Amino acid sequence: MSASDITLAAAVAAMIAGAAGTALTRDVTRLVVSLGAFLLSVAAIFLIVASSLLAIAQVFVYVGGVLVLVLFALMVVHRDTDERVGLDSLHDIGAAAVAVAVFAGLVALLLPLAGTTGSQTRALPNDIGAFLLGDGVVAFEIAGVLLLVALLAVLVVVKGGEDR
Amino acid sequence: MNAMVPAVVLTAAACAMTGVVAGLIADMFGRRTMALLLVASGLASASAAGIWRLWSGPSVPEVGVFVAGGGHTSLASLMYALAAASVVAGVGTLRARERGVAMAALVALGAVLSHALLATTDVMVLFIALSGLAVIGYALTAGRGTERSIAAAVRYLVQGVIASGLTVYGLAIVFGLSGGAPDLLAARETLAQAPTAPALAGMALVLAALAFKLGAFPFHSWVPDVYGEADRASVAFLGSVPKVAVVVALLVLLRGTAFASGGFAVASQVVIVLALGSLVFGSFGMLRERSVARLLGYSAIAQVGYALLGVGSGDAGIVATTIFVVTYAVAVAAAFVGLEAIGAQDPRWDGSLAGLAGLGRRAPVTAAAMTAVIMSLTGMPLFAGFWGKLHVILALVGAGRTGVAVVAVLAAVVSFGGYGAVVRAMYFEDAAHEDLAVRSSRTMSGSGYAVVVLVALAVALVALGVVPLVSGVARVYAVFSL
Amino acid sequence: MNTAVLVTFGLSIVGAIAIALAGARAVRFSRWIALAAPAAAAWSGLSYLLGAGPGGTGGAPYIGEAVVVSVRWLSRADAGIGVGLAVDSLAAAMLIVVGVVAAMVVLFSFGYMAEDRAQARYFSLLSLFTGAMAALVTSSSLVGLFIAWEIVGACSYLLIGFWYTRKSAANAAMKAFLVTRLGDVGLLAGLAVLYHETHTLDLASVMAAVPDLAGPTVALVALLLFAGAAGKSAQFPLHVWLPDAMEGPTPVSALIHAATMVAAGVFLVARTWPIFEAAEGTRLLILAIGVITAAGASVSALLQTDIKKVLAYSTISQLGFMFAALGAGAWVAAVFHLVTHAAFKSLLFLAAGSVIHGSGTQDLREMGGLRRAMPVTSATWIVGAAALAGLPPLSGFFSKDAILEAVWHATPLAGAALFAAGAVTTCYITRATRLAFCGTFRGSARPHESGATMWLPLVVLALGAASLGAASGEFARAFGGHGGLSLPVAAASIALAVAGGLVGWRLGETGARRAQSGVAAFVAGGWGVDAAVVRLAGASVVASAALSERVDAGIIDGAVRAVERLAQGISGELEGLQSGDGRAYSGLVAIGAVLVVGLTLWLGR
Amino acid sequence: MIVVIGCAAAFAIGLYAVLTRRELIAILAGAEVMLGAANVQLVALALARGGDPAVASGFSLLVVVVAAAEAAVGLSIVVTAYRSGARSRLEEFGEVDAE
Repeated sequence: MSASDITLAAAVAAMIAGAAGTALTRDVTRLVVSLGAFLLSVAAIFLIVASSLLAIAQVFVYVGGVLVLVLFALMVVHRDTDERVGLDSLHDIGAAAVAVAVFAGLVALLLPLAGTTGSQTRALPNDIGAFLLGDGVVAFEIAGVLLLVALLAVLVVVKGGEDR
Repeated sequence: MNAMVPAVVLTAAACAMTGVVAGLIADMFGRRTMALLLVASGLASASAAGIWRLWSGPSVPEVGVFVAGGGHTSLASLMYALAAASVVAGVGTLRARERGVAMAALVALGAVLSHALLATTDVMVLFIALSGLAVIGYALTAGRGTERSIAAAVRYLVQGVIASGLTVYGLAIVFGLSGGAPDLLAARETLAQAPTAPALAGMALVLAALAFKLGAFPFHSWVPDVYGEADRASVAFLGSVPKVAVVVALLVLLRGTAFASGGFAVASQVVIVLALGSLVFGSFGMLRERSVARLLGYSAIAQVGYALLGVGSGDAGIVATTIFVVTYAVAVAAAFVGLEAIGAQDPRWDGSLAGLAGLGRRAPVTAAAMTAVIMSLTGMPLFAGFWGKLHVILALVGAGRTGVAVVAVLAAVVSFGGYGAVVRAMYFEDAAHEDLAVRSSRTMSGSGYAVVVLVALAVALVALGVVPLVSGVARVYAVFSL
Repeated sequence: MNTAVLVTFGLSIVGAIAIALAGARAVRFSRWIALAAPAAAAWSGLSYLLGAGPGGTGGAPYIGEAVVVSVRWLSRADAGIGVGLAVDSLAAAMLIVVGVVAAMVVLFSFGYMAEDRAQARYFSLLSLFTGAMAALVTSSSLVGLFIAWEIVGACSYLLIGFWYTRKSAANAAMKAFLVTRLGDVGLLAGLAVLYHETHTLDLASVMAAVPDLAGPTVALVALLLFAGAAGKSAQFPLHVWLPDAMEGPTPVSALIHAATMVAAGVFLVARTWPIFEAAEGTRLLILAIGVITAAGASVSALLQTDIKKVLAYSTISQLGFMFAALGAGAWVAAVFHLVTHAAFKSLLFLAAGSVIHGSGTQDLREMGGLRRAMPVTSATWIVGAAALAGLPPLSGFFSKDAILEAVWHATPLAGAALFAAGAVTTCYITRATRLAFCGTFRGSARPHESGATMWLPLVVLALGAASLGAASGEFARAFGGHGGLSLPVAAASIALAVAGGLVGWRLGETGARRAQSGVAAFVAGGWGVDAAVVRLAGASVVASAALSERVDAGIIDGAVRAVERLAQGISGELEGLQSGDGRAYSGLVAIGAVLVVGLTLWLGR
Repeated sequence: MIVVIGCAAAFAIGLYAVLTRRELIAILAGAEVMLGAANVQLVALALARGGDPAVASGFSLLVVVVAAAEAAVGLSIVVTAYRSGARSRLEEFGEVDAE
């Protein structure tokens, strides 16, 4: 087992732990920390298997953007309560069954595929840029449209709430 | 590079985007009506661009990221036209909202995304367009700003994020199995040789994502919700344009790409199962509904069932599905434009069936046009919807699925109860309160936009229903065949 | 080429639109437009018959010649379905019937509807109906026929509910719509099966393919087509809508619910005769249903006090005669009876309309003595009544005897029942005639004769009702079969008619004397010299009428209600899925996805 | 191999969170977990099947952007919903019957 394998295993373990924390914790702060851990370990996996650019984007967009947003939203929603806010779940066997079925199904289907050897090279930022402005330009452009959509959508949603 | 994106796609999208930008600028100067009309005219010129392309000669299908040309061009034109119709019809409502222009802009961008979705074989484009349309759906629902509409948006959002997660996973599988090639057309060989079970699972997840977007059973829960609570003019867009795009995308994916090869024959059976569930659930759901918009939501579930039946019935189903979805899209857009018109003429209308009572006398033009629209949705001969249903049923029979066709016919019979209730309320029931003077004085300015659009769409439905009797279906609908 | 047919459609659609656009104010002028389409229809039929000459069709029920126009729908050759128009002898005969009756009805309506504010809608719909009916009879493919079939149904629905502010009219319209749709589902299924088996719905190609079809398939197709025909033509047990349909204006009843649309079922069977010829079992069922309908409805007609209801049940009964003939294999006789029935029944309806117009009531018990106040109406009514009763030498005699003879030879039992039904026919029409036109007036208004636009159509139709029998020879030559009369059958039917007439006369008298005393007393009150006959007849009449009433109300309406409840119940059960709980919805999405993947993998294993 | 199992596990956990959490923000956090896991899977599978790393990374980058945009809109809806009635739990957004 090489060093990179061990790092990868650690990152994956951190990812699962972060996910579990996000799903199960009853404490707001822990939720944010767990989600952050999850997102960072995803970035770490990206860094190890695919590309540094992707990892940086993940850190910037998620940890820098989404996580702050989540925190912000939590503060707005819970600003008027003094005591530590609790989060609870409606644990039920049906949801657990669905989740277990999804997990089992995915592992059963995908594990055989993972054994095949793939390319071990990682993508350079230049290559990604060349792809996005080359063969992937349509998707890239449409992602631009989507960002405009998201901007307008936020405006509409927030104002819609105020209009009342 | 440009060769892969046919010029017509760019032209149309550029027209629509220009309209959006112009509209947003006009909004900054406080010219809201003008801004809305600018957005609409951008969409109209996008539609015209497609028509002009058709006019200027026989189109050769070009295959690339977009499978454009022929039927796709005319379908795109139709989608832009319907989006324009929804914006124009909503002028009265939208200009009263502070972010009305942004909502109209979302409709226009939704048309662009639908256009992208319409003919793509690229999983990246597929994913981004689907997500964008979902975001537009949430925003337009919440944008009405009532407590109920926000609650509906929240419910829709929670379902949507699950669907979104499943979509990415499905695409991950498909993309991985096709050796990291985003274009499913190019990946035909690779995907066909990939292990069957994971490939099928990936396809099933993509199928489920599209079915969710269509509101097919059992992914239907958001449909009556959103149809009932969002602005009526917004639903005129949400219920029609993305539906055309997704149904055609489904056709392209299942019949034109890697999924069309041998191992994927099960897809049509799965689609038929979903279709039957939708038909039964939607048709019966209509019977108990007392809100017209929600009733049309259940009707949408049932109608998606017919579209999926067409998708599931082999090669003959391609033309049938296209014809069906075109006629349905026009009819459902017209129906919600009609509700917008009724609401604008009588702001006190609570959206219930009972509130329609006596409409035949109060607003004869609106009621007559609405009746034509409902008849088309029902599938009565002489109206466009008839041809759609007829072709789907013939395609089913042609594919040897006579039993399914019988169920489809029976479901149609059940749905008569629901559609009949609307017509019945308008003509055969007396209004509880008849104070016409008050009513007319309270009529919102701007109801004229909706009425004009409604009449235009209703005339189109009748024309599409009658003309084929004279000219033969082939000539009229050939424009829309893929 | 028969371009007059095309002209008919053009005039019909243009006329409908023009009248509707002209609106209420211009209707005194624009209603003349509504005469154009019927005239063109009649002319196109007539010109074909004169041009081709009787005998030119070689006796086939459908031939592909004289195709007016034909287009194909789908470009794909194998899935192509043609839709087109073709005129042959059968279509021409129907065109003449439709055209003449429609023209007379429109003319009659000038006076009858003069006071109505919604005349424009009325004449516009009549115009549209005429065109659709012409399309129905001339369509060269079953798809075209089905479309026209639905359009005439829609017109019928709209005209029954013409006075939609009346709750009863709105309900009757809805009932007619739903019950006939029930049959239409059968028809559509029949077309689907045919298409599946033959890959075409072109009449000519379908008929050519019939001999190659398997026996059970043919039987199934025939059964399904018959279901459609039975719905449209109000055959037991789908007859329940027709009496209610009398809520529409009376001229509409004459045109749609007596002469043309309700006869479309008979026409459909005749048009697709090779299928029925090959399906012997189905024909037996048709015979049984026809006889049951003919006998049951004639008995029901005996007890009605509403003049239009008498005629409605009479129509159901006469359609039963036609179906009995079809069941016995005598489609030519059925079609001939269709033609004569169109003449005398539309005459009777219009005369009833004139009576209602002149006396201000529909209730037979409030009429009486109208022959003095309304001489033209009563004279023409009596011609129509005699034709219905089958008295020689009027048209009904020839057509009914042809049916009786055919059925008698096919199944004596059914023949006997039909003979009895014939006797009851005379009985009820005599009773109604006596109640309305003899004795003294019992109502409150001042009866008066109707204007010229109303009695002129009566006279024209009376001439037809009287003389069409002469065409029986021509008819037989055109379509095959023999036109002669069988003496024993004719003698028996005349004797029965006279006997029935005598009983009816008595019933009419007692009914007149005890006008207000209720149905049972009304019949039971028939004491007199021939009390025994009347009482026997009366008791069985009351019993069977009560039975048919119970069948209607209990079984059929009950079944309709049960289906409705079932649908609502299923709807309620499914509503559980739409609970309004956001969590349940998202759970459904996740479970749905798992199930879809599971199903896909299972199917693709 | 370990990545495949890890992603499947994280995805299932995220799904469970979405299905069982009561607080809307926690539901959205669960959705982010689902999307993140699926995105890692996307890259990992494509690379395992010999895909071009640049293409896979580009696709994955777009997924990141799209998911973030969706999250922003989702959070704005949650905040708006809270402001419109101090409701922040899914069960508080039940459907009110029309009548």
